[in-house]
Amino acid sequence: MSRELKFFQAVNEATDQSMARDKAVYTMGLGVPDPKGIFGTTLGLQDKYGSDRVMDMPASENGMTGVVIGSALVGMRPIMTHQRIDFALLSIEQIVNQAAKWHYMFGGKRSVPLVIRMLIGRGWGQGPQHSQSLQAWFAHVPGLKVVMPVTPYDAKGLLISSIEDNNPVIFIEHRWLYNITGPVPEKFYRVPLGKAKVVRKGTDLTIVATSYMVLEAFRAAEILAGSGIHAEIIDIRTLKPLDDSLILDSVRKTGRLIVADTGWKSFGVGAEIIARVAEEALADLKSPPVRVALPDCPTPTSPELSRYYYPRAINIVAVVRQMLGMPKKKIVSGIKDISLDIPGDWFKGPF
Amino acid sequence: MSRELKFFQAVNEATDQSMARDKAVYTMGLGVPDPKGIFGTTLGLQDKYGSDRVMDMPASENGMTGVVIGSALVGMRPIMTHQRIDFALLSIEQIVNQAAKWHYMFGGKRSVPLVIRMLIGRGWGQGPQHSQSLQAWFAHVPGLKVVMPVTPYDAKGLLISSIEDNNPVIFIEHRWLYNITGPVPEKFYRVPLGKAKVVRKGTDLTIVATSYMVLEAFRAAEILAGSGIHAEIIDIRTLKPLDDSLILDSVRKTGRLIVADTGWKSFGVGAEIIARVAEEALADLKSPPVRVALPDCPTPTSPELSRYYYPRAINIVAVVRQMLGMPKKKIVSGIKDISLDIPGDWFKGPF
Amino acid sequence: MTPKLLKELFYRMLRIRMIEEKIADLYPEQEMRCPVHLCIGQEAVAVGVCANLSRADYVFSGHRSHGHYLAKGGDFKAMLAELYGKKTGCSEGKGGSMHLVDLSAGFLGATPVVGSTIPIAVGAALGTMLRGERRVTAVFFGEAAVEEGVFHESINFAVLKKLPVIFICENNFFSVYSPLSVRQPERREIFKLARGYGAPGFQADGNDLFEVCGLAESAVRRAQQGGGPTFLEFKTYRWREHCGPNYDNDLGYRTEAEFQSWKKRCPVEKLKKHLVKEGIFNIRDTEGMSEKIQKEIEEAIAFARKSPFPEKSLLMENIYA
Amino acid sequence: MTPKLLKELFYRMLRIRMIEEKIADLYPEQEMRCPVHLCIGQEAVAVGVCANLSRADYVFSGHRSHGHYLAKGGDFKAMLAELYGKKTGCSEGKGGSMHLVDLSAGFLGATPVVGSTIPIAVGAALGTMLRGERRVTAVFFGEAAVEEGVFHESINFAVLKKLPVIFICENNFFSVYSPLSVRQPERREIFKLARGYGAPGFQADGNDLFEVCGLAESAVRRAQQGGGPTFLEFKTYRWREHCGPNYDNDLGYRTEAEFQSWKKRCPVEKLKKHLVKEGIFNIRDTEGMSEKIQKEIEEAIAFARKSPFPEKSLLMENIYA
Ligand SMILES: Cc1ncc(C[n+]2csc(CCOP(=O)(O)OP(=O)(O)O)c2C)c(N)n1
Ligand SMILES: Cc1ncc(C[n+]2csc(CCOP(=O)(O)OP(=O)(O)O)c2C)c(N)n1
Ligand SMILES: [Mg+2]
Ligand SMILES: [Mg+2]
Repeated sequence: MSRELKFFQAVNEATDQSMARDKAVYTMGLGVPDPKGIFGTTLGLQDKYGSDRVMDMPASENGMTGVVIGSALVGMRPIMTHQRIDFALLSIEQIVNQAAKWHYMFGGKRSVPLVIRMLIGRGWGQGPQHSQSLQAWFAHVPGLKVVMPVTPYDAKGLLISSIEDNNPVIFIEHRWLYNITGPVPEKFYRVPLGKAKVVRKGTDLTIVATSYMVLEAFRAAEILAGSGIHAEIIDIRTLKPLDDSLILDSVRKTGRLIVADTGWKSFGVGAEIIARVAEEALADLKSPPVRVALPDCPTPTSPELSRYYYPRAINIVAVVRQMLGMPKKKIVSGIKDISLDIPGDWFKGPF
Repeated sequence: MSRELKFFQAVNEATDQSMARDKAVYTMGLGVPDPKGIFGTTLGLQDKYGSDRVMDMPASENGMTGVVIGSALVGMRPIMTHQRIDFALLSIEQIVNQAAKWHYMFGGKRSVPLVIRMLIGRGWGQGPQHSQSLQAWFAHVPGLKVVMPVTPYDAKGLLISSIEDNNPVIFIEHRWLYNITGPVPEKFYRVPLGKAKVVRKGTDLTIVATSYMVLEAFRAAEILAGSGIHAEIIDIRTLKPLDDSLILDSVRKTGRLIVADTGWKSFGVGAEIIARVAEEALADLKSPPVRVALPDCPTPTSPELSRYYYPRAINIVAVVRQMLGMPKKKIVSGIKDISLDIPGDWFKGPF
Repeated sequence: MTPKLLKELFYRMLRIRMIEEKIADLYPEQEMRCPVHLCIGQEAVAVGVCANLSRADYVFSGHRSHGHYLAKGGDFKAMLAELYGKKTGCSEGKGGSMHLVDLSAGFLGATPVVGSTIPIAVGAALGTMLRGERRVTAVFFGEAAVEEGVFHESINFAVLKKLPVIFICENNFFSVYSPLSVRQPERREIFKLARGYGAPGFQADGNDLFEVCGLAESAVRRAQQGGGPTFLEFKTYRWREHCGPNYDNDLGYRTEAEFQSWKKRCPVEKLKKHLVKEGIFNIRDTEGMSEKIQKEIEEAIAFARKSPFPEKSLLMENIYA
Repeated sequence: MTPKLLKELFYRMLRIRMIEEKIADLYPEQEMRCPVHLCIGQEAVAVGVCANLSRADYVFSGHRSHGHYLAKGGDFKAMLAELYGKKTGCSEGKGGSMHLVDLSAGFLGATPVVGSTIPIAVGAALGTMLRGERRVTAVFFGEAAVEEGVFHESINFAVLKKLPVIFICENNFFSVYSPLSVRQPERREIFKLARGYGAPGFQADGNDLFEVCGLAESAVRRAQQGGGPTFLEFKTYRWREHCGPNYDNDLGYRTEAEFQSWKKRCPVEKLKKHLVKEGIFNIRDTEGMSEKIQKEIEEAIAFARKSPFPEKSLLMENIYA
């Protein structure tokens, strides 16, 4: 029987195995070698590979991003980690103007093999500046790749592929996935970038989801199954390049589309996916597509407001019922209300 | 008969009149008081209002953005100018984490009345780092407003409204619009934010366009009119808040939608507009909507490549003909090919 | 300083200490559902600097702002309610511990992105100057903030424009669990960085109220007299874990011995001893103070607990002004 | 320096001067359709620094990079073709004047966002150190780049890790048309900023090849011996307009007199006079040099002109590696 790991352990193992195989791989980020090791994802690495390959850094996100880019230009394969996407906003110029364009603007002379891990914070009052989910931004920029794993299996396989990729890859991890458990082979293996996955087969509608919202989609599908509705769920996994053929095939089959994303609704991931479906499969749509995403407001800190801010399974269910013209009814998600501002009892704050 | 001004003069006059009316208004930016005055948009202002209210600044985009934010918190109404959006990427953290959220995250205690003018460079080999058109990014962020004027009339009226607005407004000006001429009243007047405009009435299809693409849409409409096709053109003017009711009304009437934007196609403006139409007016769509936007690659510098990079009227026409099932045919735009990397003969480079 | 003032400053330090410790006690109840960065051990900097500011002066801070907010006169009830996520909080519950504000006290705001309020404070100083006001603006930040480029952009501009702003760096040697040795050059004194810009830069013991007051007073005077910005570095020490209510010396990123040596230099005890020695007050006075503060704290807790949560409609309010 | 070397260095300076002037002459033909930032008047810095670097060493630059590219040994034909937007350009026409590269010469790249190649150069130095290579990395930038926070983040890290990197600041007093007085504190010497970080910082006349060589040589040695980074500030002057082929003193942002005074201190003439005085060569030698360079330039122009433009298919190529 196969070994099980938690998501954070899978990230750690992918980094560990990649560093063991290739001396060019090194990792850097605020707190990477500290006792908490980025929620366990970098624990033990410095003991194993030394402080040259597992580095802490000054609180200089912009400069240090330029530094890892420069090192990548001369043959290194850096993995940079930011504890929140919000902090990485300081380094946008280096990511977008330099890393994303280097290969193209110099006619392919060099490329920037770089993985930038960014965490999405949620819950326990992370609030307006520790919770942003800006994957749509990075996916808008040519030259970047954008990856959002959900399962421990994919976390390991996709991170390994990202580290081996010769381009800048924005690898986005959701804090609420860190403790989920799943089968993860000991061996070194790859999950290809650019491939979405049908994680639950269904016939009545298609739910395309990103990151943590895949779990909410699953919960919704369970509830819907109770009323005989069979939702097909697609885990996007890679936002750029986007695997729209899989999405189109599914929608052509079900005729109905819901996009569940961890980011803001307007100008977000849902818009792109709906647009591609409208462009390519308009005739197959039996009903208007719907986005389940964050309302267009900053993240409130109060737990009471976050319950209204973050959409969950019951919201997806409500959307589906309306889409299918079913009567409104009170839906219970079966998950303790505490999960409104924490993912589960294992999460006690403060971060 | 009414007075005509060029676009850059209209921007200048709006700033001038706003500063004359309100002592709290001041402007700052690299080169703002210099002999070129940001392509003429700030010329003469320092002589009139002094170096306290018309300031140059160090090449410190991030810090200076924090500075204008701080001044806005204590009662000033700053106008900050960046000669390219690309340079403003250094200040994303201040714009997105601080300015956009300040009012909300402190429970409405204060707000940040701030206008950040950003220019989109194009042509004459502006290349990968002097040409980005990232309006979709800013429109994704709650708390920001995003304005993109096209006519000199709107440039003045919308800038005045932006300066009077109590929120951070990203005011995006396209370099190729600077020399267009149009009627501009001498008086101080406002064009409200959040209102799109039907700038050409039509019945066969709707072209929703942003910034400079509105002009290309016009050229396309002219060509199409020759074949008896009547395109309705909507100038979005404000991307956030987005005036979708006007767009929906038009599409419900024409049943066909093309979105022409100055930015990259994927995860861009077109996606959002198509998504909203698919959500609200799916049944009215007679044919799949289409995006006319930049291909997903960095901006090439060579004039020869830029001719393939930037979509123009003839591309819009081709899309329309295909949408209407008309036979392919060679289309001549009537505009000298030189306009591929410069807007017209008045533009001699280097910037 | 007059005995009366000294008593008052001691009271303020004791009050911050007792409030922070109470928060630490209550935090495990899981009712304050937001990250908290306690300033226990660093009270003298907050009190010493703010003692030299008037209510009209402005203060900005970062993630570890409770002490600064309270020292500047921020409403304690509103702060605690904010930690509880209540509508009566200073930010209506939308900000939490990392986003405190009290306009009436001149505490314009604290936000937790390291270094990001520094240019905003400089901008506030520019604004007051442009408006012809005679206010001074002070900004508190940790020693990691000087690693952010924006700090340099800010001080360069402040010196260029001779702005009435004071940069206060609380050097507690750590950024979360990362020691200075992995972040800044050895033997490179932080206050000397400031001098490189032409800003007067000084360093002192942040656990000694008198040293803090001394430097703060001259910095405020310089700002008021048009002498421009001053940079002050205060060495101090964070007692509790970086974020949260517990002690974390067991993690091994710093030694128990180092912690104990700093604990011996407790700023509150140090001042107390001095005042008693000088006969400015006796232990009984301090007990009276404790009781008074205890009562205030109990009231604030009751207030925060019974306050309502923000209702759903507030979610989409105040996005735009 | 041997007479032979001095002749060679003079040749390199003259070559850069003649190439830049030729570009200025041809630019009005409107065939080089990209912004160009000429370095006429600043040739000694590029040549003096690169004279102390080996081909294996790395160089990065910014928007005004022609001189640095050529001095490091970058292919001139490929550079000119790049300005003409041709497929044979060093960046296949995708970059233009502001994006030069020649890997075989160790010129890893120039990009025009002010200050942004500084951390990248520091990162290259880190990379070479991690790989156990003995290369030195040098980065050229103007005095406005030190106003960007990223410069500070970069030098802080370079000193922290003792990286083999050299920061070369060409202080020509202007950022486009903006004088230092509106950007940096009065009497605040830029090279002293570097010292605040614990990096050796020096200043010299950038129009004097000998001074440049002297400082560059010791900086390179320090880097090679593990002594870490060095910051060099060279005062010099841009003769032509900020961007483009013309003179722009008529704009009034600087005086004709100031320009003339710097023109008198022309780095090429200065070196020439010296070499003639020292009898290292006579005017005839220099004429021979000019002819040789003239010929090379004509060939490069012919090459660039007759080279094909990149075909349509290249638009979507090399987006990803
Ligand atoms: C830009 C940014 N990077 C990283 C973080 C995560 N973070 C929160 S507090 C902190 C430590 C800051 O250390 P210091 O400035 O010395 O303040 P202290 O906590 O010691 O009081 C860090 C790195 C952040 N909030 N912002
Ligand atoms: C971040 C950024 N801001 C503004 C610009 C516009 N710009 C291009 S060159 C330049 C002047 C830079 O001056 P300096 O660094 O002294 O170099 P010089 O032109 O004098 O050689 C500016 C401001 C830019 N390219 N990047
Ligand atoms: Mg600290
Ligand atoms: Mg300069």
